[in-house]
Amino acid sequence: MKLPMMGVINLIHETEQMGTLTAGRCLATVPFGGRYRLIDFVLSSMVNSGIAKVAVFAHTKFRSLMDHLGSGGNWDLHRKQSGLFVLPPAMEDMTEFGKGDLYQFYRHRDYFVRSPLEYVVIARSHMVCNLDFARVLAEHRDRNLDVTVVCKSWPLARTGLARKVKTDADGRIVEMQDHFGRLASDVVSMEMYLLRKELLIDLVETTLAQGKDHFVRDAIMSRLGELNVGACMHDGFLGVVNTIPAFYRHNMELLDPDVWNELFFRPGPIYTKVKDEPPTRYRSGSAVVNSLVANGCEIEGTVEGSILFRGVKVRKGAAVRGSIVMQNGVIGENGALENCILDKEVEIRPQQQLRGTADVPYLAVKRNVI
Amino acid sequence: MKLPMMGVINLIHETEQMGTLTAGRCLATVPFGGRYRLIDFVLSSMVNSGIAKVAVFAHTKFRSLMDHLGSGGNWDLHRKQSGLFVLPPAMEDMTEFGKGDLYQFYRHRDYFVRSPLEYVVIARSHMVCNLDFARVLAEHRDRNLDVTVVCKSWPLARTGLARKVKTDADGRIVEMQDHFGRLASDVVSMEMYLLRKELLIDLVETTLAQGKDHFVRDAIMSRLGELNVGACMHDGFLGVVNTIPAFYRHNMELLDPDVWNELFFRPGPIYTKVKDEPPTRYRSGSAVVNSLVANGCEIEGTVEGSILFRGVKVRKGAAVRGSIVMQNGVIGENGALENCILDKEVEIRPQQQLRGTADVPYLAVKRNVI
Amino acid sequence: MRRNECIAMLLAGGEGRRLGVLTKDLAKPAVHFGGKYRIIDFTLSNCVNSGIETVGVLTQYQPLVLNQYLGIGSPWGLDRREGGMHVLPPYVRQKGGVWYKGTANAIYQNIGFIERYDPEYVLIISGDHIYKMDYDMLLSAHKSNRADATIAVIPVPWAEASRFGVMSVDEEGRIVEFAEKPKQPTSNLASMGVYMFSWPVLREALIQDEADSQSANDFGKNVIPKLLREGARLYSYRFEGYWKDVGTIDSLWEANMDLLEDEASLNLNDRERRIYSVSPNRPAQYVAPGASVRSSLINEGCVVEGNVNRSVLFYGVKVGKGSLVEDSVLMPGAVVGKDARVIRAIVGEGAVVGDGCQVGAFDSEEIAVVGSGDTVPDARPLLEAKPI
Amino acid sequence: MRRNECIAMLLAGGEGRRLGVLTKDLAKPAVHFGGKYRIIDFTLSNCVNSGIETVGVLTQYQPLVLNQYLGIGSPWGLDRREGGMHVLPPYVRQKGGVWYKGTANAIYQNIGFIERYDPEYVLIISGDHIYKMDYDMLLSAHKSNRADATIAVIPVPWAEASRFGVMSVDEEGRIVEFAEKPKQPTSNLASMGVYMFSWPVLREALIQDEADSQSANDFGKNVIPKLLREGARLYSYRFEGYWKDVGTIDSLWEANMDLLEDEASLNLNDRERRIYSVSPNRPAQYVAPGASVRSSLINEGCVVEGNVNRSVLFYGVKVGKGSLVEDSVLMPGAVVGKDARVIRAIVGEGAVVGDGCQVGAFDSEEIAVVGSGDTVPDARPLLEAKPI
Repeated sequence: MKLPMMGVINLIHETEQMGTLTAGRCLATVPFGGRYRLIDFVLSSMVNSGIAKVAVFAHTKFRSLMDHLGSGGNWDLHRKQSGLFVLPPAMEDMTEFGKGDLYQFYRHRDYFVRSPLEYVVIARSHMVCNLDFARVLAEHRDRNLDVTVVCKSWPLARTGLARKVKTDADGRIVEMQDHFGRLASDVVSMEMYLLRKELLIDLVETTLAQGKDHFVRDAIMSRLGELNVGACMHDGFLGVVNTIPAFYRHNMELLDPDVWNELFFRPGPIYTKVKDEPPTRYRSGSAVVNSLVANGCEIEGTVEGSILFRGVKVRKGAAVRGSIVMQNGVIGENGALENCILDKEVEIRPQQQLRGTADVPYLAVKRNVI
Repeated sequence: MKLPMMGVINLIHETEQMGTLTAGRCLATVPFGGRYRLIDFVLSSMVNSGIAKVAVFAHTKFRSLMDHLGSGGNWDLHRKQSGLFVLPPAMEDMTEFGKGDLYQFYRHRDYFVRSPLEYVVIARSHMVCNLDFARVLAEHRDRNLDVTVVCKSWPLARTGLARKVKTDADGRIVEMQDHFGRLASDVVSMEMYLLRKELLIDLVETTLAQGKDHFVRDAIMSRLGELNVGACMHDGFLGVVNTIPAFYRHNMELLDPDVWNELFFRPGPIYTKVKDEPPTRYRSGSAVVNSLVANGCEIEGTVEGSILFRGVKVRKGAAVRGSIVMQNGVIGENGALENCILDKEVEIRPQQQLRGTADVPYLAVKRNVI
Repeated sequence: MRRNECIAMLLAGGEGRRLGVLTKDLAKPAVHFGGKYRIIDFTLSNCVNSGIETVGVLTQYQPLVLNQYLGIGSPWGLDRREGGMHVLPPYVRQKGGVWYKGTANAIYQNIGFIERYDPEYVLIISGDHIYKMDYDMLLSAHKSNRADATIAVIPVPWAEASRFGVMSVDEEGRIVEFAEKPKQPTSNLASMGVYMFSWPVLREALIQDEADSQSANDFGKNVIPKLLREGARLYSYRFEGYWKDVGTIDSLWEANMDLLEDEASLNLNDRERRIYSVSPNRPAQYVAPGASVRSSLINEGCVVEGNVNRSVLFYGVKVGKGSLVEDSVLMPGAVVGKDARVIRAIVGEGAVVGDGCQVGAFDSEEIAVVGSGDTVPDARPLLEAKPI
Repeated sequence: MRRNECIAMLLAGGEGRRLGVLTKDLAKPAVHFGGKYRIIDFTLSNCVNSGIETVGVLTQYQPLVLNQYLGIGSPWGLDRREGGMHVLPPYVRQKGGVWYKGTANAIYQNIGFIERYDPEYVLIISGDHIYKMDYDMLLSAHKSNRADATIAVIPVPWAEASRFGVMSVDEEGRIVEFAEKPKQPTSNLASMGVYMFSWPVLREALIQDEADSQSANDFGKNVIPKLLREGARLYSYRFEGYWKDVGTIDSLWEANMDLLEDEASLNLNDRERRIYSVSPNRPAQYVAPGASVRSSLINEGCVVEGNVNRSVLFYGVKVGKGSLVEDSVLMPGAVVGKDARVIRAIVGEGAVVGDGCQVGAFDSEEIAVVGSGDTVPDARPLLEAKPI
């Protein structure tokens, strides 16, 4: 069913400490889980929830984003009347780049104004989850909230950077702090904000007029007193993928069959760009255990506790352990990797041995020969 | 038939003096001829010639470009293996914006290297013509040229800015100067350069290595001695639309039925984004002569020697003469326009009278109420 | 996830025999209308504008042009990864295939198609009518009435009621009586041939109807009356707005003329609910010096050098110098030469009216028709002798 | 402009009766192959990779799954504004419709479709074979020979030659003799059922063939021999590479096993000439701790907890703990429970092999088959009593 809601995936000033993983791409297109890009999760969630119109507010390094999203056909968003819009930032004035996201919201306000849809959900690209926004909207209406923030109770040690949230007994958010704040709370914000379109436009214009330009900090956090802002709790899997340790850890969590079964299938499937790779070929010497392997790989060696993206080749005698090897990586004969992250198209020479730790994995830059 | 050639439409530093017509859009998406954008002409020519892969090297203000081109389906370029690529500039380093186009060619060299096609034609967006590139390629091969430049013999007073070209008896280009140069020649360059892909890559790398970064000036013009550069003459209509007088004049030339019949139909049709406007409605008081009218207009007044884009309303008693009214313009009751250019969605109040001259038309900025 | 709550089955098999030379090689839904459209554009656009994205189009008569026109559904945004538009011709099994026996049989034969989408509701519509309707409002009424079937109705003049399926309804809109083309109508509420069914009810009704060898397998004649007899919850949904069956030359001409009213009751310019169609990719229309155009609808690609009044010109029409086109419909690519007269006429696709000819007349009762592709040869010598 | 120099007509009506329970509701071209594909993917991809962008797909037997699979052609890049893929079922006219009488009749009935594109050449292919071929090279040979028709040929073992149409050719490749399934073959050059025709020649031949009431309307039996008798320029085009008709359980199993060779003669990993297919949108395959996988092809969405050796697993297959799958093909969504054995077998789509069961055996001559959707119930009690 169609929801009366449009989606915004806001890539403007996404908080990240991803090192060279975001050297040539934006955070939204960092590869994840063997065949996906980070943005696939929130985008598929929106589509599966019945959101038929999604805008991606692009900011920097978005060539990979355009290539990945194309016309949105892979997410069934290639539509006549609505669909997927990648909105690049206004380019004429370079000084605008430094400004906060509200400024770009204002530049893109036509996108909101022209649509008859009543609600907007604004999300980020780096929250890896599978979520039904129809449920969030139902809760938003039932609880009569001004703004609903999707949150997760997450007492674990956190490797990603997430805002912390404090709620009262009714689930109303009474305090919210950036990731570096001292607020002691087990609840983190998933950076998904659902509100009426009219309220959003009002917040954008009022806040900018007050000389402030940051959506969450200036329009939401500073108005927790006046607005009725509620937390809607997400029970399922969450990965906050904006640091290298978080990237490593949340990829490895996919090796838990429960996580695999939930994240990729429930409530709906995760879509990504179709690549037309053949099935993966296990040759006679292959020894693969406890691993996720995408299509198009050719494996003659050993793979343990690892994630292989599309088209990876593991040659004879090579061993890949606790590692993430992105698209078209090649591990030469008798090479050995342990706790490594290889960006796309990295070639490991025969006999080469590389080793990092789970906390500080060895990270190889795209298209390197090592 | 497929040509073994890829197309590049180079929007980097296009020469233009278009005033507010390019305030919120790039030159490529300036509206033209009632329902087109400038880029439609060269893009349709490429497609009709059998070029199945076209890259648009975008530079600034290209949101309108992305909206217009979409996935290329309207030009039948929405393909599995090839098709249309809009390549935004590398955004990470702002200083790169000022650099010449060769720098961006270099950044996009993967696009060339990965393709098996043998030839490249590099064009600009603002040459309004209908051209068969298959014929240009045939001539390029027959004459054994290194570089073929499509040229036009054009002794008329020129309103657009075009490079001048001098050829010898064999049609080889012996001199080429920028539009402000003093070269006395009736021949202008249409800024379409056809050459082998290998030669292009060589020119890009060599010229950049020599510390120069401008494709035409540094890679072509300064090598007229060493390379065999030939002019291939275009016999059909040409509009060089990069100044306001040229914009006005070349639009008005479409009112000549011979031009209309040639430019829009021969050798192939010109494609543009489909808009689903209903047929134009002429009401009882309408008096329209010598005009081009796109769909979706509603006309109750007088229109003479003018061009109406889609969805224009001319109210009772209003008169539009010698004017260009872009999409969704409204001329209120008894309003009068003479020699005006109204950008998109301009509303002229009832009784309002505006008047420019053919040389210096009155130009109204987008979404104004006057 | 993303279930197809409601899918539409569009009956597009009409032959349109009464449209004569205009439907020579054309199914009725493919007949041109309104300067730009084909009749089927209206129902397809209604579906899309109502949020229905899975549409089965049932074809049979002369489907070639229609199939080519429908293509993969992209002009209507129905080229979807899931759902979208599917053309469903009669299916040939090993022992052979036959045309659909009736409207109900056509749906019956495609039960397998419908079940693939597992809908809760199925909308049955026909590609023969011109109207703009929000089927989502029909569905809402259907749900709030907890109806088994809901029939869209429109009041028609009493004199014409006997041409339709008419029904009597109670104060809540529930149908208490239904008569297909009654000689003595007791109501002027006519069925528009637009049915919203709860799928389990329809499925069962179709199976029973197919098993009944006496049935003509028609919704109006058999399925609806039987459901009513059995006490099913049948409701009417009253439609306010323009609705026209364009099954004859006269009604096709009239419906085109209706569009020319200064305040036409069928609004083609409403941008919220556009009518989509295949774009023929023509340049802006050109109105020459010396031409005049009044009270007309003119499409892209036309060249007008003569006089056009109260007429509808499809794309690529040419009207030569000195000619008069009045109260007429000129189908795509029709050419009117110089000094010709086309009055109260429909000129078919690609037809040519030669220099100096006259087609139709102001005082004629009948609408003159030039068949698609036909040529009315030049009449200049005659006219020079005896100008009209 | 942009003429379709060559269009393809793909015969996809095959019933594949000898594939038994695997083609219960499936036309042969829709049968799964190679861990990810359906048979028809190979010919469709060949067309696209050869630059042929207009393909008519002629269906008749059990077309529902095939139609749904083909959709609007987007997985193969054949969802084009002009041309692209068109599904052409037998057409029902008012007097009824019948299945295509033979391969030539199928094309004859679609002359109207072909003429819409006005091609110079028409390629006739079938959706029943596994091979990768550049039809553009076939076309070049056809042109340089100024041939009327060119037939792709492949040498087959002499013992099998009598199963094919075989031909004798002169030193320039011109066909001098052609025999359809001869008892005493005089050549081992077999026709691959891939014909390149100059369209005017084919058109005329089809019309003559249709007029001949004695004809079986088949290319191999009638059209080609007649052209040869009449002295038409018929050439052979010798194909080097993998080509297989997968018409039986044994050949389907063999063709899958052929892919598992370390240097397989059919290269699926060649990125220049990919084989396209519909993406089922599944996550990366998961190989559990304790599993082992060797010499196998495994698709996305699989979960392997047991041992897999020399096997092909389609998307969504599950192999439980302690199970062994060897020399087998597991179709999409097949599930093998715990401690089961699947040896020299084909397990159909969605079939379930229960815990502890054994299907097939190493020493069996025959390939064991579990039909699509069938269940082999748990056998644990039996196995506990008598473990294998």
